[in-house]
Amino acid sequence: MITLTHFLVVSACIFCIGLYAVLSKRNAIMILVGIELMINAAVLNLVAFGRYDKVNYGGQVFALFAIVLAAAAVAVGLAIILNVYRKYKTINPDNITDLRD
Amino acid sequence: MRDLLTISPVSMSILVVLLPLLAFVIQAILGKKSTSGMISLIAIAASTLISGGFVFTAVWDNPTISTTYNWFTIGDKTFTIGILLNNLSVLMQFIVCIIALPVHIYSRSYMKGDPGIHRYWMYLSLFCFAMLGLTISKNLFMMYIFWELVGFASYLLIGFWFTKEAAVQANKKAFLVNRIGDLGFLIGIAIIFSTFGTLDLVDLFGTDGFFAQGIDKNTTWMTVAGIAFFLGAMAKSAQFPLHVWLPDAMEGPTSVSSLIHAATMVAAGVFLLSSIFPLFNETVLLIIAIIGTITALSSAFFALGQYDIKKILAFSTISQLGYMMVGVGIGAWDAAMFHLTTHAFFKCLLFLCAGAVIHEMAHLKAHENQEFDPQDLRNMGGLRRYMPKTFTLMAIASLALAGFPLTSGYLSKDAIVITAWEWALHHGGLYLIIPVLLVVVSILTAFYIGRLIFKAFFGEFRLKDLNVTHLHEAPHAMLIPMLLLGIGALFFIFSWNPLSYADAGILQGLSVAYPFAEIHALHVIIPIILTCGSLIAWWIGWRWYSKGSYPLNPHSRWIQASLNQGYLNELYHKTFVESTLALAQISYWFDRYVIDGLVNFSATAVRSLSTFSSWIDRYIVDGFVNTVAGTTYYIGHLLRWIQNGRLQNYLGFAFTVVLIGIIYLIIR
Amino acid sequence: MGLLSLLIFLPLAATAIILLLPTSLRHSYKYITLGFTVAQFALAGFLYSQFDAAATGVNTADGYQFVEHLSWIRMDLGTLGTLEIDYFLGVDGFSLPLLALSAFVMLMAIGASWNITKSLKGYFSLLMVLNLAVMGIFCALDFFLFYVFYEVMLLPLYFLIGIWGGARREYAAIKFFIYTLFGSVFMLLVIVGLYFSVINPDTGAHTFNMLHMMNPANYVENSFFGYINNYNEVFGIPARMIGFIVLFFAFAIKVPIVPLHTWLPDAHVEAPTPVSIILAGILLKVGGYGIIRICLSIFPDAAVDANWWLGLIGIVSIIYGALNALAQKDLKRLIAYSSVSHMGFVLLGIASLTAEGISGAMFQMISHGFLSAALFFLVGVIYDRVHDRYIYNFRGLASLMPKYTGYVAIAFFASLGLPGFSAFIGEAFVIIGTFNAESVGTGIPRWMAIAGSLGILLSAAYFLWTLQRMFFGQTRLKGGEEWASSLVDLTKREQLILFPTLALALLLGIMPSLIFDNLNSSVLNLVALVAQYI
Amino acid sequence: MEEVIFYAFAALAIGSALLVVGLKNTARALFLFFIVLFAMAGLFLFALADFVAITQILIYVGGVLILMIFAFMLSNKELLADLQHTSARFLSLPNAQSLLLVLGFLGVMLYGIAEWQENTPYWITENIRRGNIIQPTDNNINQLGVKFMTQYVLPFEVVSIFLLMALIGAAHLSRKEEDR
Repeated sequence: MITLTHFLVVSACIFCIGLYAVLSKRNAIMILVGIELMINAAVLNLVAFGRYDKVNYGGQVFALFAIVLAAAAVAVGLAIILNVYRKYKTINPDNITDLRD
Repeated sequence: MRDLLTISPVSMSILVVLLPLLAFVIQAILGKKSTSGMISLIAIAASTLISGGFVFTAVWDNPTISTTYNWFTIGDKTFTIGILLNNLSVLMQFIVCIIALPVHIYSRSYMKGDPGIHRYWMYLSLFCFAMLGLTISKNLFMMYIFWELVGFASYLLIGFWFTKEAAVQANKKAFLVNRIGDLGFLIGIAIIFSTFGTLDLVDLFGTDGFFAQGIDKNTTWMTVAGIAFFLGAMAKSAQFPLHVWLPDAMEGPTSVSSLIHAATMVAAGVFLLSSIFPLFNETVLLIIAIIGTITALSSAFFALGQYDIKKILAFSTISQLGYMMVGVGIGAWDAAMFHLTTHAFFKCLLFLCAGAVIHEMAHLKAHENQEFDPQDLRNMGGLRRYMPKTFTLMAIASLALAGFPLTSGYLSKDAIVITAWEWALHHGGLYLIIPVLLVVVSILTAFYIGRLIFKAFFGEFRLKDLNVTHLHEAPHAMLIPMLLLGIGALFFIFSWNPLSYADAGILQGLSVAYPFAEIHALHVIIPIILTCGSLIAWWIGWRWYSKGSYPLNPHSRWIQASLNQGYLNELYHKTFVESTLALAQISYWFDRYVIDGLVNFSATAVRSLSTFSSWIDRYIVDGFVNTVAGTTYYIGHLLRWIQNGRLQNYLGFAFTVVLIGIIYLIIR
Repeated sequence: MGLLSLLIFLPLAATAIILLLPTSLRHSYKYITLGFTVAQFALAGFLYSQFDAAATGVNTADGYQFVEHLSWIRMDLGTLGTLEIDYFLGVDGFSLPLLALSAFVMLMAIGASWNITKSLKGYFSLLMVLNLAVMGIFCALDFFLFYVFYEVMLLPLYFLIGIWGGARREYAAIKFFIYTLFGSVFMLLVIVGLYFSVINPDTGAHTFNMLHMMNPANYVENSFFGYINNYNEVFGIPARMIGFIVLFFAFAIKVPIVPLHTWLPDAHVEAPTPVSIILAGILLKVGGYGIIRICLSIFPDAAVDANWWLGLIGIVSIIYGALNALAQKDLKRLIAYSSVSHMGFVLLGIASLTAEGISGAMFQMISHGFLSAALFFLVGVIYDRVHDRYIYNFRGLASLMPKYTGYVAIAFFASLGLPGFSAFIGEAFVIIGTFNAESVGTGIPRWMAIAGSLGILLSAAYFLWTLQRMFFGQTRLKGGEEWASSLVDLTKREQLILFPTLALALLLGIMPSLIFDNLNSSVLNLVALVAQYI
Repeated sequence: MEEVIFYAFAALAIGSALLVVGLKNTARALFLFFIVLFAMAGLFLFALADFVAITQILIYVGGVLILMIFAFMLSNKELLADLQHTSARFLSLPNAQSLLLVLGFLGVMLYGIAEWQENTPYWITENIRRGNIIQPTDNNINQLGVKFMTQYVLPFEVVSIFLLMALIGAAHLSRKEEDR
């Protein structure tokens, strides 16, 4: 019997791996990948919980919303990355420190 | 004649003193222009005339005359200056004049051509002023002033040839030794002043020279005062052990030696003691007698071995001064003054004769261009053939010195020796040593003066390779004053009776009542002993020095000790001079390194303290402020590092905070 | 404006003129200062001749002459009463001779300044300010006014030594300044203490008036320095004694006494000749004057108790100074140490508390003023010529510079106490007074007099030795021919300065009554004041 | 049997995800990301969300991932170097700080899950008790369609517009700006 806990644990692992990617990767695309991993972990949670709500179907509905919005975000993010690359000739976020000072 | 004198002897005596001062001032103003010495000569001649004609004759054997002038007032005590004319002071003044006059005449010839002659006359006049002033001072304070001035003039005259190293050493020594005595004098004055409240001799002793106030003079302080005054006299009269300056003082011109260091200045000590004689108690008098005896004996001994003709005479002077001191010490200060008088004549004559000899020897030296000491006896001999008149005069003076009958010395010396015997017999016991020694000294005196005469005037001239034809008699300008003094060395000036001193005018004039009985037998025995002793001494001397059969080893310890003056100079130099200088060095070291070191150390300490406090200020007080600021800065820096513009870091921090928050919530 | 004010503030006019004149006229400065100083000297001489010898001085206003008494500061301090500071001037037998001496020494110093070339404007104006301060000190009868003048005196001296001095001038100047300041700061404490202890009987307010301080009746009961029932103690020493000690040390530094003397050789050696003259001629006298005028008069009870120590310090200074002088190889330093020795006599004389001793001390101060000034001037002469004063570098100067040698010999003999010169009278009466002290019962034993006389012997030793080493013998100089040609004999100007000085020393030695006549009644009054407590 | 498959999928997803973040080579990582997404889709099936799983594969694998690789190729000038970058180390060194943070989060989450397990929310137990839970037999797609068009029509429209905006924005951003 696969319980809710199984999903939650897997989801937590994936989320953490995504978070790690976001924090440590030196490549904007890989950061985006990390974000996607985290969104996926969230989606996994949504569907796992959604299973216990047959009346509203909220879990699956919002999983779909999330997937779609993630896709849109990826599109915009990639566009930004391309622009950044054009300007800075790099996509390493460390080198883009305009926020400082 | 006395009735004819309407002029006051006091003002005349002042004139006597002031004339040489006037001469001094005139010559000081004229400077190098006055070389003849006529001014000084006229001044002293006038002084002599006035002193002899108006003062001495007017006062001698007459009641004491004194005048007092207020000098200045300190608080409520008035200090006076005054003139005291009694037998003693007019006698002394007259002696000084009558000795100074021939010396002045003699000097005109003797010092001719010296480049510093103008100073010579100046100094000589200054000396005469001081010495004459000393004689008639009524006040001890005033006397002290002249006393020191005499020393000062002596300083100048000894160092007259100031380019000569020995001369300037000698005058320094003379002044310093005299200074010791002066201090004694000053302390004596201080004691007298604080005891009696006055320094006036008349107030102290009354016009008759007696102790008017009847104050107990056997107190400790009176003894100290007596010793202090005697210390002054010791230095001035060259008494053992302060006599060392006098032989050295012979570096001055011989004419100066004859006046100052034979007849007048050195006699001032005896004069002082005579003036204040009533002040001395038994203890002091005994000390004076003992010191006088030691001086007479030691100097006679030192005189035996000297080769320098002037040094022999110098020691002879010291020895004779010792006699005088004994005279004072035994209470016979009249005899001492008598001996002072006769001694002044014959000793001055001896010096002048020696000066003539030296003069000729120096001429010979200059003529022959040879290097030898013109004062050394070993270079002389047989001079009587070349300088017969000088020889004759010198022989007379020598006889007087030895106390040969018919001379003045015979009278005065017998007076002292016989009185000493009487005194000693009166006291008995160990006191007898003193007259015995005096007799011995008298025989020694005859011997050493005989040695001088024999070595210088008898035998052959010792510097054989020199042309002796240049030796000749001294010029008349020198011989005449010598002749005058030579007359003074004979008995008839002082007493018509050549054999008994009792008839001497001076003794009668001063008339001291002795506390002991006169013993008539002594008046016969002592002169015979002395005369015979002298004759034997001369015979030995003649054998040894004239005949050349000298039996003694010249390197024997006694002779060496005599030649080197008992090594006293070396002893003093080692002990007093060097230790004082060492003390000076030590105290300067102390000053520089201890006292000043302490000052500098405290300065350094304050500086390092301030350095320390500035360190505290910078690092602790300010450090605290800086730490606060630094911490803030550091924290800011830290936060700035966080705010590094890296998105991932921002995110990381955000998550960290979230994590911490969650953990906080969990733990809570 | 009274005569004393005129005397004090004449130099200020000179300073003003000098400061106003453009630098292009700098060669006229010395003539201006000389003119003013001559005028001042004439005025001082006039005062001296007009002085009434019967004036008793010391502790009553009636005893003073040429008195000027004006209110200066009246400030209401609320509960503390009114601050009463007066402009109070007057002279008595103690201050008048010193006033005349100062005017004379100033004249000498101006004469010695003739060859100064470095920043004349500053030099002469500072000299005149110094002149003002010195005159003020000797006239002031208000303690506050006295203190003001006392401090004003320091400043020009500091600059005069520090700027116009020799190689180590900064060191010497600072040493001098700090030494003196050290003393005077504590003096200020005592002044304030006295202020609160004394009231003016006329107004009832506290006062700085010295004369009121000398009267026991004016002391507030139970005040710090009060006379009666005063059990105040500091470190176990009675309050009045500590006041005396502090004031004594403040002035003793100036005198100077051993062991507070070490500023003196340095300051003298480094100072330019005129300043040395002023230092030796006037400054040291301020110390002696202060002890007589203030320590002895305001604290006679303490002085009676302490005089044994004063005498001892005097003796130590005399002998120690003389020994040090004997060890010197630098002529100027030798004379500086001889000053220590000679000023020791002043202290000894004061300590004797006898009329003879105090008169002798005063006379010694006057005499030392002339003679040390002359000695320093003489050293300056040789230093001007060859810029060397090391004793062993000279020999046989007598043949080269006979006049100079004559003056040196006279000055030396005068200093070593040859009768006929002033120093003799001073020293002799100090000794006599000290000897007398035992019979008066002031507690100075006689051996002190004897020990003091040793100083006379030692002074003869070092002066004669110097004379022998430098001036007699065959001429031999370190600088050879070059020196021989530059060592010319005294010029007219130098003789013009030296002759009157030594002549005055001689005159005073022959006629000491010139000083004593004006001094006696004051001395007697002081002795009587002190004698109450013996 | 069912559990074994679940664990296999979970392991695949987690392992691949670890590799994605661990690999140095970006290109390889991107390709491994496929595996992760597929595995995730498989896990969705176990949660009885078949439509979501399909959507996941369609949108992610078909759209997002292709876009990423495309962007990667466009942007990375070091692409070639990166592709050829067969360096000594296959994996990149872990970033210590990030790792620490991540592990912290993991721990917190696992702790939360453990806590949560003991008191299951009320609505879940209530739904289980009423049998109001999705069954494998349910027609999910139908249900979703009805829900989208009825209950969730407003969010649906909003998301649609948002998608439009995102597309336009992306296009605008990525176009060449020649008038700079």
